[in-house]
Amino acid sequence: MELLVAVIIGVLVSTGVYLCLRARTFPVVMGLTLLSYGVNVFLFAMGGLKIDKVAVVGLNSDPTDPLPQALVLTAIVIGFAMTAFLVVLALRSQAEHDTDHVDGNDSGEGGR
Amino acid sequence: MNFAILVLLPFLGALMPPLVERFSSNRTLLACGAALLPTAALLMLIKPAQQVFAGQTLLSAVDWIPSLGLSLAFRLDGLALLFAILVLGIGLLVILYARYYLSPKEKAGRFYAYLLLFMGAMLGVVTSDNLLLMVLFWELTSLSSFLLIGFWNHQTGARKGARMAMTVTGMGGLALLAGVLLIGHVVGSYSLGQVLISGAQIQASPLYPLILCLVLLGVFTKSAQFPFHFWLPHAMAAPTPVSAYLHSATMVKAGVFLLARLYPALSGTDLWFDIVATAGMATLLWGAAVALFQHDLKGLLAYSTISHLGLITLLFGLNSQLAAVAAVFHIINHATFKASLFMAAGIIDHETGTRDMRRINGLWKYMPYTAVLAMVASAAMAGVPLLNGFLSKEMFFAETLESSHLGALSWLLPLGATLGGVFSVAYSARFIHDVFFNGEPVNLPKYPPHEPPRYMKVPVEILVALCVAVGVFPAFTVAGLLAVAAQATLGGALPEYHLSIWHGFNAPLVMSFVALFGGIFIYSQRRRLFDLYARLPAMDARLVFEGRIQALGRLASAITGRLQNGSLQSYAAWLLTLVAVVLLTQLPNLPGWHGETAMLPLDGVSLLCAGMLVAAALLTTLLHRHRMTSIMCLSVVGLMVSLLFVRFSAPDLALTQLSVEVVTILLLMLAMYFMPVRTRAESSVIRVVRDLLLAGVIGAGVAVMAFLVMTGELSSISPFFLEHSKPGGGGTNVVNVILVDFRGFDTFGEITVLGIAAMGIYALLRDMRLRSARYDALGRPWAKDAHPLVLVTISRPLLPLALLIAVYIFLRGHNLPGGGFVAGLITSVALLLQYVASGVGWVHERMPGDYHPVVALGVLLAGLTGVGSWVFGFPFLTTTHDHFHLPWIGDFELASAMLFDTGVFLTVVGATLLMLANLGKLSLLDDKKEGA
Amino acid sequence: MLASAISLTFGLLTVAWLLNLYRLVRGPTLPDRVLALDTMYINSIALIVVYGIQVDSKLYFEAAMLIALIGFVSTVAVAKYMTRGDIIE
Amino acid sequence: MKALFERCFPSPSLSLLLWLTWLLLNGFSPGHAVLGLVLAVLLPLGTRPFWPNVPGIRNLPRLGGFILVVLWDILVANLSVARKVLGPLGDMRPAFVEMPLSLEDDFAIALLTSTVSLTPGTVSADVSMDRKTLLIHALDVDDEQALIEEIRQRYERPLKEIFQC
Amino acid sequence: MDAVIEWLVAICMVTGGVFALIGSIGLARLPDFFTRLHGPTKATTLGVGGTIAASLLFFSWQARQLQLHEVLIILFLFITAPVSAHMLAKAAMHRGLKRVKRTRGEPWQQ
Amino acid sequence: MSHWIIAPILIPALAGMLLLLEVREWHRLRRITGLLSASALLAVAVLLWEQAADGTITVYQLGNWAAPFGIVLVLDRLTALMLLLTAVLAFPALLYACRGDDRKGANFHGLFQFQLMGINGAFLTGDLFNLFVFFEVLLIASYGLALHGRGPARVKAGLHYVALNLVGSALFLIGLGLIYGTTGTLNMADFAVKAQAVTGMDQALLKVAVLLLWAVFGLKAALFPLYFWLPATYANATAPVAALFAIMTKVGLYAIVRVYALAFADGPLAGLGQQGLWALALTTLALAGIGVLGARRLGTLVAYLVIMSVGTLLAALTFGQLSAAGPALYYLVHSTLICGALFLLADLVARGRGEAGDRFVAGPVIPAGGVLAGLYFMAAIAVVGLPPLSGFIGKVALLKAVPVPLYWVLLLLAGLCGLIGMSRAGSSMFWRTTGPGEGVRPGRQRLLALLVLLAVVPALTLWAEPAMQAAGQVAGQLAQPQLYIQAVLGGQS
Repeated sequence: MELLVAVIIGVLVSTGVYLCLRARTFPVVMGLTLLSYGVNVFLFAMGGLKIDKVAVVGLNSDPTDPLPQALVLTAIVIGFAMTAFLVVLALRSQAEHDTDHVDGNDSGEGGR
Repeated sequence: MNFAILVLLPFLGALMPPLVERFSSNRTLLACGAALLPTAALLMLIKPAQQVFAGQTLLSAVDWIPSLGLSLAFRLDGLALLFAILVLGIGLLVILYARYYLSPKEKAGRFYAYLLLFMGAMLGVVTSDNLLLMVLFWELTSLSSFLLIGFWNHQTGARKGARMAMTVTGMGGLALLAGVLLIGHVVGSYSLGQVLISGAQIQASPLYPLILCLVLLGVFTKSAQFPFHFWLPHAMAAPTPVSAYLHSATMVKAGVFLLARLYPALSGTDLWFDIVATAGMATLLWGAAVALFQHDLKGLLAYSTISHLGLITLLFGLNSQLAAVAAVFHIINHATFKASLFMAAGIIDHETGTRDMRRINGLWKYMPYTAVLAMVASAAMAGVPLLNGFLSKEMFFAETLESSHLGALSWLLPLGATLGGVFSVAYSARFIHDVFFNGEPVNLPKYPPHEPPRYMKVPVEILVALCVAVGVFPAFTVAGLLAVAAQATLGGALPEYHLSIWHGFNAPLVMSFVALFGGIFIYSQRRRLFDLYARLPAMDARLVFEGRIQALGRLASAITGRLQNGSLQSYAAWLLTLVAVVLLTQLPNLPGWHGETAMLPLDGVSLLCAGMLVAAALLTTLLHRHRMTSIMCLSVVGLMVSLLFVRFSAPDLALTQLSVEVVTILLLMLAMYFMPVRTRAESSVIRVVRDLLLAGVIGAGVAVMAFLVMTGELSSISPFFLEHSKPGGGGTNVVNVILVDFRGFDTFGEITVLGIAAMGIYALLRDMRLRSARYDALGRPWAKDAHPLVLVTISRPLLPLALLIAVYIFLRGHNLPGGGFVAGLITSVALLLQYVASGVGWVHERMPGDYHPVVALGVLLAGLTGVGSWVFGFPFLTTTHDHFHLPWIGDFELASAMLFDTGVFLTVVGATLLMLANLGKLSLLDDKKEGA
Repeated sequence: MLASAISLTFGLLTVAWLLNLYRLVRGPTLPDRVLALDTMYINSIALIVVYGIQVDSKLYFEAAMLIALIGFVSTVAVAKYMTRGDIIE
Repeated sequence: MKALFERCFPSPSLSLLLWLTWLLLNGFSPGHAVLGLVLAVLLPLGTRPFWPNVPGIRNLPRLGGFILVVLWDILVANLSVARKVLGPLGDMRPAFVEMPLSLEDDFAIALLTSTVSLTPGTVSADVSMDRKTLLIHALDVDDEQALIEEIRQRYERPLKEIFQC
Repeated sequence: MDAVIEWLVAICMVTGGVFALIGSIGLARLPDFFTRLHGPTKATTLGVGGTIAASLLFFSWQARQLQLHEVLIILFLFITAPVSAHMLAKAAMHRGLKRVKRTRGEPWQQ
Repeated sequence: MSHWIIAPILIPALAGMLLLLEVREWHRLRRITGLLSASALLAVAVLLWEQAADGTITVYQLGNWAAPFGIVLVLDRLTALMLLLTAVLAFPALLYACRGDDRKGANFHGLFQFQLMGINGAFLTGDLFNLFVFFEVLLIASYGLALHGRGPARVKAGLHYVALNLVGSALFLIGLGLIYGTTGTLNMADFAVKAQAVTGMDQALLKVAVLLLWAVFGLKAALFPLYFWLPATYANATAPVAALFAIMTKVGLYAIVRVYALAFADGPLAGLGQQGLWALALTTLALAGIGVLGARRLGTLVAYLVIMSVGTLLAALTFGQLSAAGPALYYLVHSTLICGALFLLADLVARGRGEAGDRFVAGPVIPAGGVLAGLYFMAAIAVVGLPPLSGFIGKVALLKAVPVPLYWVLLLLAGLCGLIGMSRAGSSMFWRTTGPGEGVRPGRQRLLALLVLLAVVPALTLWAEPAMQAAGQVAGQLAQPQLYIQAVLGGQS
């Protein structure tokens, strides 16, 4: 099972990284979303995997590690906020440049 | 009274001219104001001077930054005194001169201020007893000279000259700084007294060559020594008083002053001779030769200055005490005659309107008095007997004859010296003959020229008188000063020397005569030489330098542009490459590929689930150009991740993930309306391969690490949470208790992030205009049914129902999976559904459309809950909880954490709606859309 | 007895899932994909419920309920996007 | 008293639904009964602007009957759909059927479309913008008219009675 | 008694699974979008219904008291599933998706 | 119980929320709120500096949970210094913005306050995950601020900035996860203790984690090869925002220094990643020098100066001895404030030059150009490190503290590049004039803001010794991590 989760994390991170490197805002957004999925699962996995050992007091004698879960929750929320911002920013970029390209294909306005 | 105040006076004096300017526009008054404090300084110098003449070295020190070894330490010995007199004396003359030189419309106040600033800096250099302090003043002279050279900043030449001088001398200054720091490192002190007696220690240090090179770099750039001489002629763009002051008498002398100052510490080695003497000789010859060919009056003087500085440098380089004395002597002499010459040149420029010697001829007729002064000064420059230049030049010739450093090639030195003398006579002759005789003036801008105002000549007269006085009666005039200065330079007993006009008929005298007649001969052949020179490939050092600088700038731009190419991909690739490098270098060192604990058994459903997740992730990637499909696949990934959380005992996460997923899809759909639906492939193969490699390495690395951690043993702080959750936090759902209690501060930050994101998005969306598509992806016009009946009617009763569920999820959160965050998301989804079903207008008729206050209230509530614990004397966010009993209803428990959770709830609702509703409103601004 | 029934149900549901995935990938049109996704969500409800029975825990019920309650919103959003482009107007 | 009741429960059926849901979620206990009641009052009041004119349920027993009928139909018809799905596809006779609506209330129409969709073999594809016609897609139908009649009898009429519209 | 309940639970569950599968088979197998729409909207509802019934029985039996909250899932599903089906049908009609030739009647464009 | 220590987080948070609540169009009230908060922050920062100056380390246990279980805020000298620096920078920046820049877009004041909250939180927190949270707070606020106002260039730069930092955040989480997975703790002090004890596999993984953290902090600090986003972002941001951003790179530096000094100053993992950071810092320094030479706008040039200061500082901090930290901190204060001032100055110049903006081209005469030119001259001297101002002092101190030839060469050459760049900029903007134009005079308030920032230069020059002493004390405390650990964990370890 651990191997399986590791593979999942690997694939999520890989696809996320690959998409982040594409030249338009949309795949970058998708890539970052995938990446954050991968990272969330990674962070979650840091406490070890346990099946049906929900960390509720009194239900299980040997519950799963609750701390990573709390961290992931925070990370999900923050990730959502960030994704939302990026999406709107991508729209703004579309509005200002009339393209969703993020590769440096134009010059002179980069601030140099 | 402390002599160190001397240094302060010019700086204070720099404030005077602007002050005077405020009250009066009288130029004489202004000049007087400028001259006031330097005069005071000069007068104040009398008493310490007597002490110095009596053989004392005056010291004064105030701590400034002891931890750096930088103190405001000053020293007045012979050398410093000599230079102080030069700086102050010539400075005063220059102020007087400038009074008449500057035209009424120029900003004289500013000019004097800069000049006095420079004066102070220069005084600082010569009187510093601390090497760091000296460097400090050293750079200040560069800075103030930048301002002075660039005084006529409307001229391109002035701007460029100023920058060039600043760049070159600044570079030298930095080298000097490094050198001084190294000296300090070797000696253990920056105190000059300490350094001067540690010569042996410095020279024995392995750092000595480096120190020497760095210090000499400073010296050579400042004193315009070959090959750094080129800035000086271009600094002639400065007003002539500046040239007279900085570029003859003082600033360029700072370099040779440093040679003199550090003479005991650094000189005496072969390396010293090799570098200093060679550079000096090269400069002497080059400057002298080129000077002859200048048609610009000031250009000639500039190159002659270079040449004379080379002479002084050469003298110091000879490693002979007598030579050093001669060098000091020549410093004095050069200062007097060259300053007067510059001033004379300035007068000529002033009166004729040009400095071109091809046009200025026969001025003798028009301004004979000035001509006499200039001719005497030129003669001194040429080394004509009975003038001061002759004396030091004789000593110089004698010293070149004495030197035996070059062994069999020792004759080269006197030869070079004589050659330099020859050219020196030649250009002096040109200065005299070409300007004052040689026919009639040609096409002068101001014609006819006449004598300048009376007082403009006074400074020149004084200086020329000094030239003559020293030349005729050296023993009564300069001898005492020279003696103390030389003594201070050498740091010990003086060698035997005689200042007299007549030493008998000896080799130096022969050399002088050779120079004199050779020079006259060469000048007589000038036409041919000018032709020859004109045919030489013109090499303007300024153009070369500027070309270099510009090329450097272009190169820098190119490098910068290549790195900072405006491509997000490439920036991200750099970052990720760094990560990949970290992983590739670190992971192979792992001690194994499996942790200590056994794995959980695999089951089919999980396997399939994982398979679907992987497939969906890959599909998201593969199909990213078909954007909607890609989003669908991403949604599957989200679903599977939620199920994974379910599987591995994290229902809270599953709930959160599921609800976030919905909001994210809504967000993406809103955005897709304005985005292209499909894009073509546009990455090159190489790039794809690179990205695949990066993705593979990072993915694999992260997977391996995850696997190792999961299979490893972990002893963490978590048992504490499990143990204290109920008694300490009052809740059984440990995850939630961590969120609202143990690590409530994280959550506080997290909701703040959400709130800020909403604010930021609102700011971004305001007045954003986007072209929305009028047709769908298939080219059809949009459907007319904006608010489908079924959707509208069903979604409305769903709202209270969803709110009920939200309340349920919220209330149980502390003890069972759920909590404010999920509840908030459910609420927002339910409200968003209303937006989707019935439109913005409809919804905003029924509830306030501004969610800012909701966000604010949410965060505020959470914050105030935290602050509330202060009342009870506990830190921020300390929670409390208690059981309550109500009759009939029964026991229930209230925790202050629930109030905090309410804050979370409100923030989530407010932020999500603020983001999405405003994004949704975007299309309303698009006027092209019909019927909306 | 119950265990094998659970396994059997799991098997049925996962096959169902695979078929959904097939439709999702295959398309051929966007509505097909959305439909497949929607079905996948609904099948997940069943899966979670059965999982709850398997581990004898009611803690996962909310997850299933949440899917039932708000899962359709994304489907609706995509559908609205397809017809109107603008989902909030 | 009645005024108070009406003020507290602008929509008694919704309140009832919420109250029941609350009790379903939490199990019955006096505390939850009270809390549920509070919510059942507060939530409809709070969200009242969001459903301006939902007709009240006038005939509760009829509603119960209607629900049972629907549930039964779902159960039975599912079997037939299953047979059709698994059987040979060539025999299938799908059709778009337009059914004129006699219901006048939006909510009732929505309920009808939902019911049609839930019961196997038919999916309500669209409601005309004038709310007069319902477009139904049927999986396998011989006689459109019979289908329309059946729907009318089984679902539309009861709904009409329940909401009296 | 226990065995009976167990059987009942098992039957409900498997029935649910079967119907869910049938729905998905329909989704995969049926020829055009409109026919596919039928699969998930109802076969799956029954599928979920079956498992929910099993769950109801199981937990009520475990706790020896009626546990009805799972009913809510069905309730919500009944409310929401028709809406999504309806919206998808509208989308499909708007897009003018191909339908099986023998389909009678015309979809709308509005 | 003293709650002052949390005030630097709560004051801006409260102000930010009040600003959200305030009536939209009531600009005056918003300005007053913002300025009040900024001045309160300044006062609190001074207070906290006083508190920390005698060497006490104050620990604030949030939620009354003891470390390492709860989150703690820790106030030591370094933190107090950074808080003070932030407050000193923020007030003039806000003052400047209140002349109209704040009205170029929505929510400026709220975002500004939250930005301060994030920065202060990052400095105060003693918990790694909480550090992440505050990083996100300051980042998301900075995204908003960076995009404040209009213009395609700004949006483009902002997009890069945001996307890169999102990747950075993902890496941060991976690093944090690994740290938790190997040491089982998130508290910095506890981590410092536990990190010494891990062995074998865990140690290897911990190394990766820490290296990832360095990369993430390096991204924030704008280290090669992670700084590329910075010039465009800073140069295109609204001036007061850019000025405030001068502190942002220092947050990354702070994080590196904090974690490094706590856990990797010695022990089995001593010097983890130090070589790499050192090399990257030097490369950054070199490339920043090149960037300064190649810049064609004052804003960009100053942005590169920011990067240059980062390279200078990080090299000094990582060369291997914490003895260099004192001078580095002195330089940090100087460079942060001066770069902030230069951003404001660039804006004033651009306003005065109308169309020509802050590009290095001939432009109209700047109204009241003399004042600006004088200030520019002083600022340039200071930032380039020429005598006699604080830049020179800092540079000398750094050179003395880091006796490495390569560093000397690079630092001096970078100074030369700065000299060339600044003199070119100054001469083309102030001297190469084409005649009168329709530029705007710098208003009194803007000038005041600039002067407040620039006043630090003479102050740091005149009181260089006490400043240097104080910096040395900060560094001294940093070199004794056990004090910090003891204060946080009590007698536990």
